Amino acid sequence: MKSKSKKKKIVVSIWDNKRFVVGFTLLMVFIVLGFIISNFSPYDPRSWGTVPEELPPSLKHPLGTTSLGRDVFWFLAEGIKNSLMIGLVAAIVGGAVGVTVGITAGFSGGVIDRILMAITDTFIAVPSLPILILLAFLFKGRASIMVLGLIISIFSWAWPARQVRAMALSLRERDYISMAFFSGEKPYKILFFEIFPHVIPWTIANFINAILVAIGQEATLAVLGLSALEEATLGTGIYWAMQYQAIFRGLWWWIASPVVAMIILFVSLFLTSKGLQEHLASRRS
Amino acid sequence: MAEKLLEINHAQIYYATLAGYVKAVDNVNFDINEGEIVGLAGESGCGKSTLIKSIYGFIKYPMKAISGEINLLTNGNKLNMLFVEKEELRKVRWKYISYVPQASLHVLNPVTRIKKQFLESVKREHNVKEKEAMDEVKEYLKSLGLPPDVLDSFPHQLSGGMQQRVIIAMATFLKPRIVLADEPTTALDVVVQRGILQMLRDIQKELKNSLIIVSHDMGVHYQITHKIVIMYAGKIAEIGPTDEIFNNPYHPYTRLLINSLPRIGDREQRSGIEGSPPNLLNPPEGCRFNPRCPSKMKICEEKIPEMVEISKGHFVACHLFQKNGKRVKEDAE
Amino acid sequence: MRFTNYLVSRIVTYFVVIFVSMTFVFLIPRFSPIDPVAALIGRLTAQGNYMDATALEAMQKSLKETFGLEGSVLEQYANFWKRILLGGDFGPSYAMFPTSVNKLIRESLPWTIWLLSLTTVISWFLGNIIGAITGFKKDRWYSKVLENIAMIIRPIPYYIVALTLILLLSYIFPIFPMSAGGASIGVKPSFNWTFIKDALKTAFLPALSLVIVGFGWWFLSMDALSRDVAEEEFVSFAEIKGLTENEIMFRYVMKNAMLPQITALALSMGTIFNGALITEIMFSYPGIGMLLYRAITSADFNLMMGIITISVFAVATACLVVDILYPFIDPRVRYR
Amino acid sequence: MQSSGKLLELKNVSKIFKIGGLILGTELRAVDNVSLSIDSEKPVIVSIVGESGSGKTTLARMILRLIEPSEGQILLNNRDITQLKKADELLEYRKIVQPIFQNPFAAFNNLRRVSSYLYDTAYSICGAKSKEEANKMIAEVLEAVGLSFEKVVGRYPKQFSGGELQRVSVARALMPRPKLLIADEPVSMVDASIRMNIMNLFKTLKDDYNVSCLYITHDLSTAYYVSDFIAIMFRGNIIEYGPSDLVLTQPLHPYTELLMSSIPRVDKKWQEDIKLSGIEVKEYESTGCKFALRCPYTKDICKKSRPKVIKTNDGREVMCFKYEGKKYEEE
Amino acid sequence: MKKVFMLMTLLVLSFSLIFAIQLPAGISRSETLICDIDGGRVGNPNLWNPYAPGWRGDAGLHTVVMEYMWEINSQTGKWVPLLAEGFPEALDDTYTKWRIRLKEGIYWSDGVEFTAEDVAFSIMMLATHEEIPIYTFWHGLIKEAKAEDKYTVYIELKRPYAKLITLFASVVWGPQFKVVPKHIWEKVDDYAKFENNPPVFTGPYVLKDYDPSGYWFLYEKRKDWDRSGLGKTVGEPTPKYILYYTYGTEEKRIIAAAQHNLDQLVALTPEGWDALRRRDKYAMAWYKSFPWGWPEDPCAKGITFNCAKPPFDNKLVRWALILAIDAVEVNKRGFGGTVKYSPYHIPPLTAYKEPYFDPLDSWIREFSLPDGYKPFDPEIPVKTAKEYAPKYDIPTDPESAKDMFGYGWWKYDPVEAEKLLKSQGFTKKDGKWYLPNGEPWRITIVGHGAFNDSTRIALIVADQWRRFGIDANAQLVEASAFTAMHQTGDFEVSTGWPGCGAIADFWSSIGNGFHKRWVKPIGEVTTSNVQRWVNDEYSRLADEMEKYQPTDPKVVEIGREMLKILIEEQPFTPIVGTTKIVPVDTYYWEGWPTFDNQYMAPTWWWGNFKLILPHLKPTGRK
Repeated sequence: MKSKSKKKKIVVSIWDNKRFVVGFTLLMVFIVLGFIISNFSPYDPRSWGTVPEELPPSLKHPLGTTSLGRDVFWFLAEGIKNSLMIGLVAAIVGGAVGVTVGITAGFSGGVIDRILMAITDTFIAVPSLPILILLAFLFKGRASIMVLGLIISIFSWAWPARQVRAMALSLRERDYISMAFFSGEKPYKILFFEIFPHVIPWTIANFINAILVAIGQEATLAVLGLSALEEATLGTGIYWAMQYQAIFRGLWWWIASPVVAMIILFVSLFLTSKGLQEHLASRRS
Repeated sequence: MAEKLLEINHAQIYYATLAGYVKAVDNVNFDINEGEIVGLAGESGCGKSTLIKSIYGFIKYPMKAISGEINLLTNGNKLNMLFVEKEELRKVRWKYISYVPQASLHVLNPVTRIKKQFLESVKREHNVKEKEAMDEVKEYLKSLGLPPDVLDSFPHQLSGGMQQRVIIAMATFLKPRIVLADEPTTALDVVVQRGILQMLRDIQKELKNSLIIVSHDMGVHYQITHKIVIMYAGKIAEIGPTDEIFNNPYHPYTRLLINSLPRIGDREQRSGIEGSPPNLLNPPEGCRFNPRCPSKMKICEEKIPEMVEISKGHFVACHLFQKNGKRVKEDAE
Repeated sequence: MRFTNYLVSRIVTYFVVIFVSMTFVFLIPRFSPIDPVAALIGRLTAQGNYMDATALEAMQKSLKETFGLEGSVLEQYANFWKRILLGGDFGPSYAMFPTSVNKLIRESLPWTIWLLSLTTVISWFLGNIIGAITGFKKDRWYSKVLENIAMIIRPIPYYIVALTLILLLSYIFPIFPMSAGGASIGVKPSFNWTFIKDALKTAFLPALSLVIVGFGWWFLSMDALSRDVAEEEFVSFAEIKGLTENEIMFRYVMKNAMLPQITALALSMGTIFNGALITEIMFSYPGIGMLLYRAITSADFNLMMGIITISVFAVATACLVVDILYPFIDPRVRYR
Repeated sequence: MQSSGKLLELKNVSKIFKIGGLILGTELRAVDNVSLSIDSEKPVIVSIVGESGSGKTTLARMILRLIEPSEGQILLNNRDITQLKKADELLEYRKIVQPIFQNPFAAFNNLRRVSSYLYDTAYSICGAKSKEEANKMIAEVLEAVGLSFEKVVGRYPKQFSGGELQRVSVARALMPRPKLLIADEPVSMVDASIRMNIMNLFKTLKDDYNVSCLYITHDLSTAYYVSDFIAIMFRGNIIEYGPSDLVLTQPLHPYTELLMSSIPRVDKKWQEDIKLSGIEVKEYESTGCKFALRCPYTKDICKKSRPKVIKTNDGREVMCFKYEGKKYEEE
Repeated sequence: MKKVFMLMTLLVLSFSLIFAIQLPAGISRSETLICDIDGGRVGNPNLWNPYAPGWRGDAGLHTVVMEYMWEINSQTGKWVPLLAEGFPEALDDTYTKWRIRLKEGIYWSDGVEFTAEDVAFSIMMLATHEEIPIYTFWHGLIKEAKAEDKYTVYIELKRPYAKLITLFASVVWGPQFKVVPKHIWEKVDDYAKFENNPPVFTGPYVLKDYDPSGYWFLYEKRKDWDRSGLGKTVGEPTPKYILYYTYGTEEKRIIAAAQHNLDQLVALTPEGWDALRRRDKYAMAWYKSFPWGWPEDPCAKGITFNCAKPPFDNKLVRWALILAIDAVEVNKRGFGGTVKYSPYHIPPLTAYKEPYFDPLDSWIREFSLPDGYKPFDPEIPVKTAKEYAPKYDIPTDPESAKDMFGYGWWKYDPVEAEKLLKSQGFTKKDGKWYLPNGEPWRITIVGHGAFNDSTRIALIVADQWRRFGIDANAQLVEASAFTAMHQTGDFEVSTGWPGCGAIADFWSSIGNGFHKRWVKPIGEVTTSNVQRWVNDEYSRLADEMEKYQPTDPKVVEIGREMLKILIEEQPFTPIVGTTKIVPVDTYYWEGWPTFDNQYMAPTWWWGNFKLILPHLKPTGRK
């Protein structure tokens, strides 16, 4: 029973975490599919009528084709890329703004804190969906993937900001922050090297969660016909299938593909985030 | 002759880590008799908390009982607390043996009033109506000098000392034969600490049971225990009556430890023990104290010293002492 | 003394947040390319309502006058606050002129509130109870199964869940005949058994869909919270005391893990006033979500402001209530 | 102009925290009108002893500028430390005052190498110009605390034992050759067997490096062992101050007496039982002597008004009515 | 486990017996006609005042409760006098004095007789009450309206207006003028706020009950239905009850129809119809088979250019873009091949065949661009027919193809398009087009997000232009934004439908509507001619056309010339006509108008729906 390993293993490997391994592997499959494989698409996934319509899955078209003459597989690959992009943009912008606002408010205190928190609370109090719809109007012209991500990010920073602020408030009291000050560290260095690393585990989990939420929000906008409908995303994939009554007309591969992809993508992100959190928690203790 | 309540034979309790087992308690033996106050002393990581948890059968992953026995002797029954069914354990807990955890503000359920927390373990045993049980509880608290209105409070409304006293009251209400107290006063103020120790001692006097106290503070042991078990790195270094340990310590570790304690009114230069306790993943061969021991001999690195009884009830595990209690060599003082 | 200070500053924040939110919401649509008169004209022409260009032009002018949209944005803004502060009046709806916004909200809100508060509470309870069990007994097989199910259900786009339910329970097995509205034909909203029975039946499918989705969310968070609480010292102490697993689970783990969930519940109760747009669309359920959506798509500024104001008030009030009452719920918390 | 003389001077310093429950919550005077000074002539070790909640840590944090005093002034070399705002003033401040925290594992960021703090201090505060210079400085202070350069550099906090890490902490604080160390419970997290090694270090620093030290602790035995002066704090007040020999062997204040009798000493067993009460919390709000509710010598006046600080002939200060108007003169 | 499963199955089976929609006691399903509500849920179901801006007539009010002076038979384009007797009589050459005769023996549903007083009152109400949205126009037009006798109305105008009947007669959906009962309305103070609940009109049905949430409306046949305009003119409407009910999404409407709980649907997508047809053997559309839908909707769908924005102000650029559109693909992808091509700027209706399409056919075939290129392709319908013939067994001869798919459309000729663009200074590099000023050419096509046809055309055309090398994308916006962007000229290209018309006289739609007088600078609001197209000759012809009554043959003559200008200029380009798939479920009711029985058009959502009601027959199914 005794472990024979003589070497001390100080760092517990993240690869020992089953959830993370499963989630991350799935996620990598999606990333490879979306960001690498999708570039080899033989057809422009946005174009209509590049392949014969309404074919069930076959070797030539692994996930069948749609009534619009698109190949479901290649559309899906592109859709995964775009959905991930929307999620990334929203998560990066939302996360960056949230962390910045939260840390600034938490460490400045006083008037700055009050003003920032009032703004933050405003974004929490205002219902997001109607404003998103209105903003979709405002960004007239090109509702590109980027713009969509940005629009969604407008409401993705407020909660993180609040949480980061709470964390900053408690971090402010930590001894090692004082220690860094008394070691003559510059304030910006304290921010980046002392405080930020401690917010990172949370930031990563929040980041993944934000990606998840943004992808879901895009899908909601899509079902209302407010997404970038001519782009390929998971949301528009579902939108078109619904528009063309894929369920009723027995074109199950058309509707099932984006839905299943979405579920797997979510599960992979969820597991990655959970695994990461568990791992970081075990490292801290 | 006082009745034996607990016997510990070759207890081995390890912690499972990814790097291997941490041998927190390694081959420990001693008995506890009725009416005794026993102190478990030692530095952090010496295994005293592990041992006392094991006595209570509170063994949770990554803690693991490897072998040996810790027998709870109740009315002629033996119950090996190291390997016991959950149900069996539940039956003896709080009734025959109680556990007072380290003083902390997180021991009591923060969202439930003390009253309920008191009753939930009591009612099961007494099988009486809540009102009657309450009266009894109030009476008991009074006898311990606690105001009965604490029962209506939430834990956070009480000071740490008061919470600890409530916990002790809970743990002793059913008159258990053995009370285990794991660092019961750490982090409490000295005045409160004294009060709590007195309380534990008074209860013990009243119930004539045995009390085992774990503490890293030698002063605590000096003040209330009858017998001290000095642990070092998962093993017992020395066991003996309290006064003898303080006046005439045998084991070099005990001696250095006691010498290092500052005394008020005595400004004499004192020094600590050099080095630090070993890593229990890979403890040193032989005597585990040998890397820090000023009287180290060759044998100390080779052979694990056995426990020898030097005088009645005074045992030591050190190669300096032979079976007959004679000193092998005089070490440089 | 301290509490009063806290209360005053908290209430000031409350009003500031509401004021800023309302200003924000007031301005956004006015900078969008939407216009209530155009929307109305658009609807008429889209319908094919035959109208001579001259007549159309004339109508555009008179509608603008009727709607009171001739002043500057600032004047409209001042008007908006005047109306609200003087009588809580949001004015007439543009798209459904002359019906007043207050009346439209009054008619939609009860349906929304009853459906959403019911489903929120049900899914909250289910999620919390089951989440506490699986979080505390995390190594049991059923915990793992449940967690995986919840993990998979949560990402399914809501409308797919809704559509599946409709197909399954209204079409393939027509247990719940498809209907629209909050009650069957001829059944009028009133406090009697017939209506309640009918309303329950009608609301069953939308409620079920919301509970399924809501359950996953509450379940996953409760599961995580319980796992954390299970590590706490007082849980170990409960075990030390010799309590049974179930006693520990309900009295210790659940009771403590529940606290953040109560806050979250209060906040969800605040967001109820946003309605549930997709639910209302999918199940043709009357409610505030659809009303708001229509207000936006038809640029019905007054209606939009009316509903969003209520929603902002509700969320801000929920936050306020949580902040003020939380110390009552959690005895440990004190005001900062 | 008494420009010389005082290294650190606390003038009627108070700190008011706003904490409290729903309705009953009030202001809490964690530190209440405290005056204290440390001479700059001769290095001394001053212990501030008190129970948890006595305000001793708050006091330390104020001196370290981690929180601002609500009332009163803290002067360092006759300059009010709350007025220090500019970067060079702060640098100067850090050259004079350095902290040592209670838990070394909390004081070092466990994601950073321990030595990075030493290098930071060397470059930023001690003005090291080159790596060699910094290395030299570091090696020197590490040696002073009994550690080797090789053993410390490049390692993470987790790779040290608590005692070692605390010694690194002391070494770091020593680098700028400060005049004053603020050590907040530096050994309470350290095992008894090595506690004395660190305590001895402070003595050495005082004698060899001329460093004064404000030693904040709840442990009377070590305070006695190490310090020249002792201040006993109770509920925000310094109720007794004086040379440690006198204060701990012949306590004046009834609270000090109680404290003395409660220590689990290893040379004298407790005699009669003491009584504990459940009224601790109310003591903060008392307008009279805060110890009055528990004091065996309580008189009516104790409950009504606050006693004044009385200076004794043997250089002690005590805050108790018992000594008012007696042979001691008022301040 | 097995037992549980059995029990569940039993439970499911027992429940599945509840199939039919639940109707209130005393109302049997077989006597009830269930109709779809065009606009879905009615937000303000209490409002029954047709002059309130927020009024919704599509839940039965204007189809079965209200009656218009003249309804239109949307299949033949002929007016049917309902409340009026004959047509308006012009009393002078300048069309300023008119007389209208009314039918006798018509009563309001509350029993009061309908007379000329009511009509005169209604007209004067519009002309004198500012709060009514159409007041300004009527005020500027009407000098006086009075009852000459009980059944004769005399109208005097402030200015000549030859098209008077179009104000009173339903042309497409319903007319501006809705006659109201004087004895009720004369007591009203504020006509904009009046709810008119319950509604009193002359129609054969009265409101029985409605959902306060606006999901359903139940109407009952008047006992004295024979005193309604419909009863007097056509006969007894068959259903005893009419239930207007909205199920919501297309999926739900399909399910409802398949379960025989919806007798008539306003519009389905081709795919939705495909789904319904496979599930419901009783479901039926205009054609028995492909292309199913009714192709006579009065608005052609296509793309609108903003002629005030370069480079769309250049007609050759517009032509180039048109030649880069593949109409066959638009039809196929967007509509499953079910729509008619529409090269003319009026919809491809049967009613326009004789006055316009046939006479212009040879002209359009020979029409050429300035460089001599002949863009028209008359072969497109045959090609389309041939494509679908194998699947649906439809005739492929030119005449049948023309009936089914229209006269043809413009060639899909990217080569010619490229030539045209290059002649205008555009350049193409690496397959991408650049504007004459060297910038990459990007076009945003604005589509109406709530209109399927508009959405699909926008996306398909954007796709085709991208293939052609233009960085085109489609932006779908909501109704209000769509209209507002058009009105202010804040768009480049959109998928609108300005080319509407149902009667030979298209003056009120594209005639007056494309007059240069409506053109305003970009940023200012205009309600007509949103394409901001200025053409003096066209405007002159429109003014000329205004001078004739709709029935005057001169109107058609001028109209042909106007169409020629439009074709040459292409300020907007219709691509396809609108085929409405408006199926019925014949489980309970039959006798619906179809291609084989064209007594009316299947325009359920128009006011003229009431004309169908007497033709319906119950099937007797329970």
